[in-house]
Amino acid sequence: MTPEVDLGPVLPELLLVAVGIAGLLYEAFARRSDVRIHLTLALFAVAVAAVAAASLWGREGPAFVLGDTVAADRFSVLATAILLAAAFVGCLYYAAEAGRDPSLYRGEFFPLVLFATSGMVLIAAANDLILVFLALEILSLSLYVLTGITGRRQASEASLKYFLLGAFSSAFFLYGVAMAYGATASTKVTAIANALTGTGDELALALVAVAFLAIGFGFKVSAVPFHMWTPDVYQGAPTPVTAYMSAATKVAAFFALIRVFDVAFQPLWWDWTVLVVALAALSVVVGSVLAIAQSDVKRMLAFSSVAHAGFVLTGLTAADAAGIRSAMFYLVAYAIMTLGAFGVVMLVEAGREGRTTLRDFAGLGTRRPWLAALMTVFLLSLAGIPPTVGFIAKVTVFSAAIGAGHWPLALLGVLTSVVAAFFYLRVIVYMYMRQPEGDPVEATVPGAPLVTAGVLAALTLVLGVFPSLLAGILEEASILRW
Amino acid sequence: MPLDNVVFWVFAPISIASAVGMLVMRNAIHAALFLVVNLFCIAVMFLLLDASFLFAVQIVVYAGAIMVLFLFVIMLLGVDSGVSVRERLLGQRPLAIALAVAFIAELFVAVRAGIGFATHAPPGFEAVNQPGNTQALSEVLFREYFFPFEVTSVLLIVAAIAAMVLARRQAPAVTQAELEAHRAQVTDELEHAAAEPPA
Amino acid sequence: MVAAELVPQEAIGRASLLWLIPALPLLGAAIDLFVGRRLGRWAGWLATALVAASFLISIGVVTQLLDLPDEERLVVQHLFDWISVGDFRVGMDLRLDAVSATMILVVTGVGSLIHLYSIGYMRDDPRFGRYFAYLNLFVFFMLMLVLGANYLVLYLGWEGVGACSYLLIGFWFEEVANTEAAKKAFITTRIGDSLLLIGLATIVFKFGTLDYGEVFTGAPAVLTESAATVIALLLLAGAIGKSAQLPLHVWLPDAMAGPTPVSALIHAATMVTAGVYLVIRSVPIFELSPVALDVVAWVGILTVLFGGICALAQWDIKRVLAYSTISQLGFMFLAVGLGAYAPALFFLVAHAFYKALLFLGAGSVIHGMEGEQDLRRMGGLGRRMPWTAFTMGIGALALAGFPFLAGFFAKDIVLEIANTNERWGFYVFGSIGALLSALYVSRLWFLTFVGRPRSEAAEHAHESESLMVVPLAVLGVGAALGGVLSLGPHGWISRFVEPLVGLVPEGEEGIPGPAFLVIAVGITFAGLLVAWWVYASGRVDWHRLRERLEPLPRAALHGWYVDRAYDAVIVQPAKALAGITANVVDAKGIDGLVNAIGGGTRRLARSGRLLQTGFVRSYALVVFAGAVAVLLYVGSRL
Amino acid sequence: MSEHVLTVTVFLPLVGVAAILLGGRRLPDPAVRWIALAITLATFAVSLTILGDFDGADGGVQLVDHAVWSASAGLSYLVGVDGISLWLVLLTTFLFPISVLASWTIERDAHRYMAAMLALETAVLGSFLALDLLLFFVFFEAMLVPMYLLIGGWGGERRVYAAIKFFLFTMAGSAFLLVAAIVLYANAADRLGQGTFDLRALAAVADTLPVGTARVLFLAFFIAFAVKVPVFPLHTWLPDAHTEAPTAGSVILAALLLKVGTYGLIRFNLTLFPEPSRYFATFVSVLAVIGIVYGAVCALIQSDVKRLVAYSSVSHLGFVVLGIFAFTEQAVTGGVLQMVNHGLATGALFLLVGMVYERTHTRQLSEMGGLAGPMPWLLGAFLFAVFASAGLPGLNGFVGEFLVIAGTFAVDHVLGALSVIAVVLAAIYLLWSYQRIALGPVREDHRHLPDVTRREVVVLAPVLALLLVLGVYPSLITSDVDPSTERVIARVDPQGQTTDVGDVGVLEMVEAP
Amino acid sequence: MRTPIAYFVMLSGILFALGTVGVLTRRNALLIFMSIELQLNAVNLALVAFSRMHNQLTGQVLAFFSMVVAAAEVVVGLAIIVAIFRRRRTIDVDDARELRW
Repeated sequence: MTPEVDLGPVLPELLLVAVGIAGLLYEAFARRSDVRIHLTLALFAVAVAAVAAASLWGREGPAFVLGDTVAADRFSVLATAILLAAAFVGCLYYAAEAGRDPSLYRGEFFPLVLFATSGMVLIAAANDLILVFLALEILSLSLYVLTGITGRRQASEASLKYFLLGAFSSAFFLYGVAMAYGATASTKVTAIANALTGTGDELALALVAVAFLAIGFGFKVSAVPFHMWTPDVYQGAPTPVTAYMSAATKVAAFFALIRVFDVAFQPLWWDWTVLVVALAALSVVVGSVLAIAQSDVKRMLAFSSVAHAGFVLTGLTAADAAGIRSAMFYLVAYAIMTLGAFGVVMLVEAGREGRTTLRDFAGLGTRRPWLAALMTVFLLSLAGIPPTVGFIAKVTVFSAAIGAGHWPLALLGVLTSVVAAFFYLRVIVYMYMRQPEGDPVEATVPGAPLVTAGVLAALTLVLGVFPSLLAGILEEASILRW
Repeated sequence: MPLDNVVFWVFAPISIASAVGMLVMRNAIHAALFLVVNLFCIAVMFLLLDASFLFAVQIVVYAGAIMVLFLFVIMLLGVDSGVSVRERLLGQRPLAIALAVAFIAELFVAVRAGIGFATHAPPGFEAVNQPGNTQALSEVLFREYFFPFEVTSVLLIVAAIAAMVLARRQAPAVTQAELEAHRAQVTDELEHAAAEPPA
Repeated sequence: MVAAELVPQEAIGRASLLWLIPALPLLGAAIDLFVGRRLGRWAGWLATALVAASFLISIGVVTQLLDLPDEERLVVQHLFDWISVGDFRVGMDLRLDAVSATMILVVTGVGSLIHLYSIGYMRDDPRFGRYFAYLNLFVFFMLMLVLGANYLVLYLGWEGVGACSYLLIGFWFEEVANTEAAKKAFITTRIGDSLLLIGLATIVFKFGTLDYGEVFTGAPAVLTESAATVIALLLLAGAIGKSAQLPLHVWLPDAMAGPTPVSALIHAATMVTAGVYLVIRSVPIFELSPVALDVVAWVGILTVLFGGICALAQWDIKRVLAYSTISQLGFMFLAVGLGAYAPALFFLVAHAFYKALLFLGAGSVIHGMEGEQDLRRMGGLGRRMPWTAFTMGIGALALAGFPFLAGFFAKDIVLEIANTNERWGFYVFGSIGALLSALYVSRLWFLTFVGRPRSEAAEHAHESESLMVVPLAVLGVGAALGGVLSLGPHGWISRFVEPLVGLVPEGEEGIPGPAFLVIAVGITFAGLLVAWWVYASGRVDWHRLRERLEPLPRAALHGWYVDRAYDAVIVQPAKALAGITANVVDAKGIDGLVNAIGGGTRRLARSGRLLQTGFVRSYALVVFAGAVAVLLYVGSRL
Repeated sequence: MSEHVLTVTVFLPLVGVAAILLGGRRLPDPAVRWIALAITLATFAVSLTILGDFDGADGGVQLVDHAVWSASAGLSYLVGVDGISLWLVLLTTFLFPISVLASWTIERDAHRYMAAMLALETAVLGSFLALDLLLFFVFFEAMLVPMYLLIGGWGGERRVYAAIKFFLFTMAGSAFLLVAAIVLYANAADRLGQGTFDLRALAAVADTLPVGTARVLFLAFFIAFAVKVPVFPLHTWLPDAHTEAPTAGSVILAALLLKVGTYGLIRFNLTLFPEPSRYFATFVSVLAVIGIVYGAVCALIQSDVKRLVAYSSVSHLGFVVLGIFAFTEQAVTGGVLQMVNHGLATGALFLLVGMVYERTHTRQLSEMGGLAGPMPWLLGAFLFAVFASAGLPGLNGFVGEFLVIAGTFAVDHVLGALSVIAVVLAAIYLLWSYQRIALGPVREDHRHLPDVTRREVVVLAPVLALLLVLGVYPSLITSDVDPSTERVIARVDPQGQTTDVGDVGVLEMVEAP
Repeated sequence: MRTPIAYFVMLSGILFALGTVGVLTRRNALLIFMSIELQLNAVNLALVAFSRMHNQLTGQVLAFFSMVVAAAEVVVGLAIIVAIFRRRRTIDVDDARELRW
């Protein structure tokens, strides 16, 4: 029997990889690689992949393809869309940054981002734990390299730390895959679910599998206590990479986590929700509190991303469609605001010799009113203040959690967002209520990232006011078949 | 005592001992060699478990290629003397060992509950391995797991790019001292910053 | 014995102009406030004219009232609903009856005279217009107080006059002492007012209304004796504050810091009598509580004695009069407490005349002495200021109870009512009070007008302008002849008022009538003679005499140190308490807790960030520890 | 127009925000000011048409504007007005032009300042009009940001501390509100099959909750609003925020933002949770009375005049809360009236303090004195506002205060009587502070300070006039408020013994025995 | 085969734990990396054991993939370590702590 090969559902991944290889060849053989060509290629790849993904939305056909290793559902299409958007923004940012400071330029950035994105897209669609693992490795390895791509001192340190800890945690993840296999004789998500629904014979191994997988995912989404790498890596990596990484990794890992936990281990939800509650509680508290003490904005945003992981987990404590929807909405929101915030940080950094401390934001309100305004929107959204998308996102995850009876967790989340508001507000304080110091090298702000950030800010507000724009899509995407 | 039992009880201690050896060796080369021993023991275990193909791959790829690469890098960097083995982190070692013991204990509990220490492998694996481990394996690999197999190629490309990117030489930018000074200043400022209660 | 509440009549005919009586002074106040400076001297004339117009309208309205039969002498004019929430309604209603009629005549009558006097007195003041604005505003509020047909309109006027009193006492606000006095007056009376406010709340609770008509009609049925006592005492508290009775009298002597016409109008003739008015007004409630009436009487008599003794020791001419006012108001309270409402009202009217006269006279003296107020630096002014001396003499005699002057009748009736077997204590103390009145007022007159000038200023004093003297003369006539309104317990004013407030209670006579009269007159003459002997005969060195009596005179001079006691027992501890509350409890305690939460979080963050050591192996350890913890949880689920 | 009049009112200021922000630096500062003034005046004009369309006799919600916001999440855009919110809305639209005009002298970043003001107006109006719990919360939280920017950007020396404290304090309070709201939503989903935040539907849902749950939810709502009001002991953000905010900020903060708290207590706590409201009434009332006295006591010894007014707000708002939780028509209506009154009186005080500050550049009472000499009109107006604030009858502060006292006294004599202490204390701290500002000898360098300018007259006159008008004719407001409070009380206390203190029936009692 | 499967699984667990200890206690980046390799191998052992237990070859396929991953990781890892060494002249991970707090 020859398996039916339907490559349609993985067309976006294939396109990304293909163009990635093309870019690689260009980099290898061109005498002087040109950022514009790389950028064009990459954006083209993203655009084409997006079209391919869009066409999959209305796809009719079997739910699982390619030997049941890939799920062809709207859930993965949505993930693809978000991830492509993140890649798009990341490439734009990097191109602008490289245009400003040629010493930062590495042509391989673009193929790597495409490969990473293909891994992320795949991880969200993977219906087999081993494929999840492989995709995870693709994106991880790409990101390790991207983190250190400039070769600067801090970047290489970040890269080393990220790599060592990443490899360490993927060992746990792999162990989890092994345990799942041991428990159910399969690594197919759907098969595991079916196996676990039947009897409780090998429950112990399944639980261990859940634990190990939670560790692996926890690391990727930077949930406490597996978050330790996050601040160092976010701070050390070049800002465009941080922007891309913070948004895309989290989205990809969470989508995979949702599929694994809410489908494969759905029968064990009673057990894993407790774990998720604990991780969520720890993440929101530790992320929010530790961010207070940070003086570097990138580092602060890193801790905030830890807290946001906690909020997504809060939504996932509801092991039902509502929980999935809320988490997806939160991820969309988070991607928008974190991409925007890091974009602004990058633009500020450009005028401050690469520094990103709070002081470098002093007086931004008068120096660059638009930049400050954009940053304010993102910060308020991150803090969950209406009428931004961050607020609606928080409400939806808390609704899901409360609907599942986890109101103490919701309360904790809301209270810690007060703590979080403190450090977001502090940036605003610096921007609007402090005088700028020193004479900054006022680099001209490149247009593309500014426009991008502007669009993101507009999205932040529009989705904050009209969250229903996403409702239908999320409704469709939250249906996970098995 | 059946042969496989004997083999197990001979190689299992060796593998553990070699792993421990790797942990305690001062010299990186010695440690690497212990790891080779360990990998070999695991290969033997594969054989015990009727995975002859993996046994071969383990020895060729792991003990052979990968470890050689390791040794090559160790020698290339010539760094062995540069790294101290003194523990500078307070409580790191005891904590690591304690946690590892706890980890093993937990696993023990789980395995006992999940599999049980009296459960033997079911008979009839020969049937599965027809017409031979390698062929049977390739059946599964290329029928059921052909897509992941293709995906691994992407993984390897990424690895190649990584080597390409990281092998280049880089130029320094802002010095660390500058950044440190700047950060110290800001940190200091934050101590007396915004939300300080009124004097 | 209280008469039943009358049936209110509609305000028709002249009575329909009732609203104009308060409205005209209000108009004057508004005009003078906004354009007073541009009007110059006309501001004063305008104000005076408007109050005078009010007086004329009052006469017109009151005469109409008099034309009605006794049981119909109650006119209520509804202007608009002030408050209307649910079934609770308070109308902006004016009520003209015998009591308020008497009051508006006094207020507008005496008021217009004092306005006239002020034109001269305030001639050179840079804030001339504003002065008259305030004065007119005061008249407005005072009229609202007495005309109000419910307790809330009364309260409106009540607080309004307080505010005006504040403005006028502190009129010369550049002096800190004046502003202190103003503030003290307002706050001290507000203490009484707050209790009055509780009283009003209690009335609302019991009656669901504040309307006099409904309350008075319902009182016997609704109120038990204890409830009536509670309400009455709360109302009394307000009255005590406003009328400067013990123990809230402390503000009145200080209130003399204001311009003298203000003292005459507000702190002698009208505002301070509002307390008496309130009690008389609330007779149907007080009648239900003998206890409350006793308290009123006791407060009155104690204040009579206290004020009299203090007045005797003062050096400041206005402070003598202030303590005198306190004492005289005590007489009115005594009268009310004894159930003699109509006589109390008469006392009020008579007192308005002679005390206003005395104050205006004192103002004339001060004016003539270029601002000097110390009796020790006066003397012999009688020759230089004959009109003032003469008119003040009439006022003094009236106050002393000289036969057939207004004060004689007033005091006489009160003592006569006290002159029963059960109440002989009041009679005795009241008589002592009368003696004190005679003593201090004649002391004042002698020290001012008789003897040799005791200072440079006294030698060069001059008579005031006619604008100021005319009102003195008119008031002098009033003080002299006011008695005709109340010849004996059943005089004209009693007959007018009694349908409303009831008859004077009859008791068994203590000292027989003729003897009583002799004693009363004897007391007055004794007082006059003693004062003459000490201060005017030249045979006694009154300085030495005073020294020999120390420390009593000094204590009396300082009002028996009540102020200092209040300061030590209430004000300072309260300040300290406020300081502790604000600076310790609030700043350190509650806000300290808030800041501690914030600071604690920050400290936690500051130490927590140290976990992020930068050592990748530490990070790995944390990850591993997390893994073990997760497995531990899993183990617990097996 | 008229069916969407509320929506237009709420969002009209946002048009101004857009205009100012898009105009950016091309707009000169004066243009920005005039735009802001024009927009706020237009909003005021539009809001007056609400008054025209409003049926005062109907106590229910009127002029409802409804649109589905997010059907799946059960969110709706739902605004409506009743007697309670009507006058708060008008107060808002009335005070904003005045605040804009009072900010005419803002030089630095006028764009941002005015944009923040206008955004704030939308948020405040939205809070008063929203009938959807989540929509309310959106506006409630959205208020924080512009206010934060106003305090932090244009405030006094410790503005950053004050701004952050204000923000975090309120946000911490509203955290409970959000969770409680979502719990209600979840219960609605259980009981109605579809989650909703519609207040009208939620009331029915809340009635079916177990008593314990309802009480906990009540407390959660209460904490949120208690911070905003602020109820003792959650008040400590207020003195700092009031003191450091720029003049218009203080005005809006005191006059409007605090009212959102008391409004929320009526609209949400009482309406959603009748039984818990009764259960906690004594507790809340005791807190209110403590606040009344405590605020007044603290105000006594303040040396900073804005701080003093701030503490006086704690005291005055205590009256409002006390009234609300007395559940008598007079007390609740008096409470609502007092909200408007306090808004006007304290607003006036802050405006005046601001004007004095612009001249003397100090807020320390010890550095002023005798200012009534050089500036008779300004300080005259000040005294007027002081009297209004002290509850002098004839001015607006009195009627509300009296209704609250009388209405409370009828159900609880002790609390009603204790609250009166504040009447005395208010006189003390207000007059004492006035004395130290205006009276006594004037400092040499203050001798030639100018009196009110024409612009300041325009700012002050309407407010001061209203202080008088509402003191003499409060029915202007109470006639609209009363039917609505009657409904609220009927819901909270259907079998109440005393819900209308005017309903004693003295005359029947006279005839009966 | 007479040896119970659980023995193999436990052996894998012990080796995994030892690998972890190596990651936690060695300062040499290369040795840490080697410890991670040990962990991956331990997992492979478990996979193959389970494969035998289930009478399936899937587990062996998984182990095969895991080896590929390990190989790719080695390439990237060693490249990173070499790059670090070039910049800092040391591969003591404890020296790489500029990013902290």
